[in-house]
Amino acid sequence: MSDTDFENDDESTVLSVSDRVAAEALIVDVGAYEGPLDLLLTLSRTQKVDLRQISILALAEQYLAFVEKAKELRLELAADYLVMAAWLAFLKSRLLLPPDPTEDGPSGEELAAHLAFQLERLAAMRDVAAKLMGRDQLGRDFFARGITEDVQRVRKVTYTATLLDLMQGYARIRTKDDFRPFVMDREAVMTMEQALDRMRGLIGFAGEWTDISSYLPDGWNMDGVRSRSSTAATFAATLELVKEGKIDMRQGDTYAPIQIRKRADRDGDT
Amino acid sequence: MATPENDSLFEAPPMAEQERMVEAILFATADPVSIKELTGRMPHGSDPAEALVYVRKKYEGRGVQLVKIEDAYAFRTAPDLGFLMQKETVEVRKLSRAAIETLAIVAYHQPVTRAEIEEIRGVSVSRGTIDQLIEMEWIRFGRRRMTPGRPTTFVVTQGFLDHFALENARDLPGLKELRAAGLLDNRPPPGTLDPDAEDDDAEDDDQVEMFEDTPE
Amino acid sequence: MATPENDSLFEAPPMAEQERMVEAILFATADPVSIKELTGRMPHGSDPAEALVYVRKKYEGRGVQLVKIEDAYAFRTAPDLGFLMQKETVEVRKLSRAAIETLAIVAYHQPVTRAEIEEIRGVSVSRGTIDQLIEMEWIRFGRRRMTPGRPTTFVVTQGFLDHFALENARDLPGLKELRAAGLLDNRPPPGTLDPDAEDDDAEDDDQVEMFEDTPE
Repeated sequence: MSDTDFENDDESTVLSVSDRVAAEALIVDVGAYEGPLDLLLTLSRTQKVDLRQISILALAEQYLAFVEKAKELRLELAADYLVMAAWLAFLKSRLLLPPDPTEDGPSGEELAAHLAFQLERLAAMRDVAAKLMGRDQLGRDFFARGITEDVQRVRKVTYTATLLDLMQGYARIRTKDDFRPFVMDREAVMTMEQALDRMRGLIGFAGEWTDISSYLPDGWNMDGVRSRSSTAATFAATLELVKEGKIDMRQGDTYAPIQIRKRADRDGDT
Repeated sequence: MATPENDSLFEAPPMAEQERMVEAILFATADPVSIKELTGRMPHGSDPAEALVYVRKKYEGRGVQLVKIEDAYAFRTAPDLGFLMQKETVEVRKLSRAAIETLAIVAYHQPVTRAEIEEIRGVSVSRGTIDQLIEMEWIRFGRRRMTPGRPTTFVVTQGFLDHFALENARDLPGLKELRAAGLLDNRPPPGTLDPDAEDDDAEDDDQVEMFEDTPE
Repeated sequence: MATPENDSLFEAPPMAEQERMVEAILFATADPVSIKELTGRMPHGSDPAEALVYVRKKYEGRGVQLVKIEDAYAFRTAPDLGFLMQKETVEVRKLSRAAIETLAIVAYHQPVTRAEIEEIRGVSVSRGTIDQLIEMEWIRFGRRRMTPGRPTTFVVTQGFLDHFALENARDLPGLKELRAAGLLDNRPPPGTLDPDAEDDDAEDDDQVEMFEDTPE
């Protein structure tokens, strides 16, 4: 029905015929269009008028003719194109029918005005894009310095510390001192080597039989762990010295004190 | 001559000397140098902004000119002598039509979201196009829009302005005319802004806010 | 504007124009340019050698100079402005642990010899650490000790006291205060240890405590 109305419009009929021809010419390279808006803009050029005066109705007709033709030729059209076709068909009916007061939503004129705005805006963007690319360009029309000097980055490092850092640092050192026995391992253990060293120094003065316990170093004979360790080490050291022939040792009875004395080598009694 | 360490002990160098310094610093680099950086590199108390006025005057009409890009300065050869420089011409990667249009839309509508670019072009913007422009350092991410989804926006860079010999984005060709014609307005499709037509008030508010965000 | 193709049909450009051309070419070219090359690039009939004389004169005493390198020419920044080609960035770093400990020992034990510092720290003190602290002007040489070898001592400086907002080094908190502040281990000194606690478990606990205590 709307179609009949449309055909009756003189101006539109004329456009319609020429548009069909144009559409056929355009149809060859659908792929060249960047979507329906691009195609609509191209179609609008055939109206040869300022985009502000463009007949959206005629444009819709052209577009629908284009889609019709594409279908006839069995060309694959992207979904976008079909969506636009449906929307333009709707717009066309709105433009042709008298406004229905019961229907809400924008009027056909408003929708048409917006489409005209979109087309004009896209055309304007293309226009300024071309202007932009036509400007003098760096590296093509004007040039930057060819010999550049690197700016040397001189990094100046300043060091800082807070009072807390300082105190913690000091605390760390003091803590380490307190802790040293643990780090050094066993403060309560005397090795045989330590005992031997000690005995060798002392043995020269031991002419008489002396209790072995008197050879324990100061401070090592009270504490249980220390006295056990030093007794064992000293005993082992005396055995070593006996083996070397440096001392004699004796024990009067089981569990009796062990006594040692310097061996009177050669000149003494056997 | 004053060395950097003890500058602060002395007066700022005479203006003629400051001119020499500005000249040297700008000659040494290909990229624009900001006033701030000039100040940082010149002796204490220098006034590079003033020195630049004299330098610019000195180079007027010469083969090399002082150009301003936003708040930065650089020397560039005079555009009318480009023909001498065929040897230096760098082959700029040929941009697709989509890339050129996208670039123009970002420049004229910035800050602009991807959705707005798509709305203007009527087609979706491929990732590659945006990536290419970012890689060329002609566009970059701007602030996020304070609208649902907080979409990122795109803006053009100083490199873009430098490339197209623009002092700032306000100097874009035809910008005033476009604005006067209302073509830079973010005009929503009819119906979407009518509060009575929308049942979701909250969504509506955001919509309004977004369009108030129209770029300068 | 003259295009290269039809130059030969015209007179050579005026000398002022040739100067501009030389200026632009030397500015934009990445390498020094020989007279031969200039002749090849400039319009027919040009005399770059003469233009170079004027250009050189124009830049005399400026921030940028025309220099001749073998048989080629280039612009170079004036040698006396080389210091501008440095960009100083100041980086603030934390003092190393060795330096802090050494500094702390000097502060708490001053005047103190290097041997004493080493004894307290339990490790040798590198020359660099002492030098660094002297350079920062936080420690300085004190009097020599009247002991064999007359070793130098170190003391802290006024600068040190200023930095740490101390009136004098005696204001530094003592060990007791450090301990009260939780900065020192609360472990009693060796020898006062409870013998029963000295089994493996206790040792393990201490070990753990020590590592947890590691300040940083």
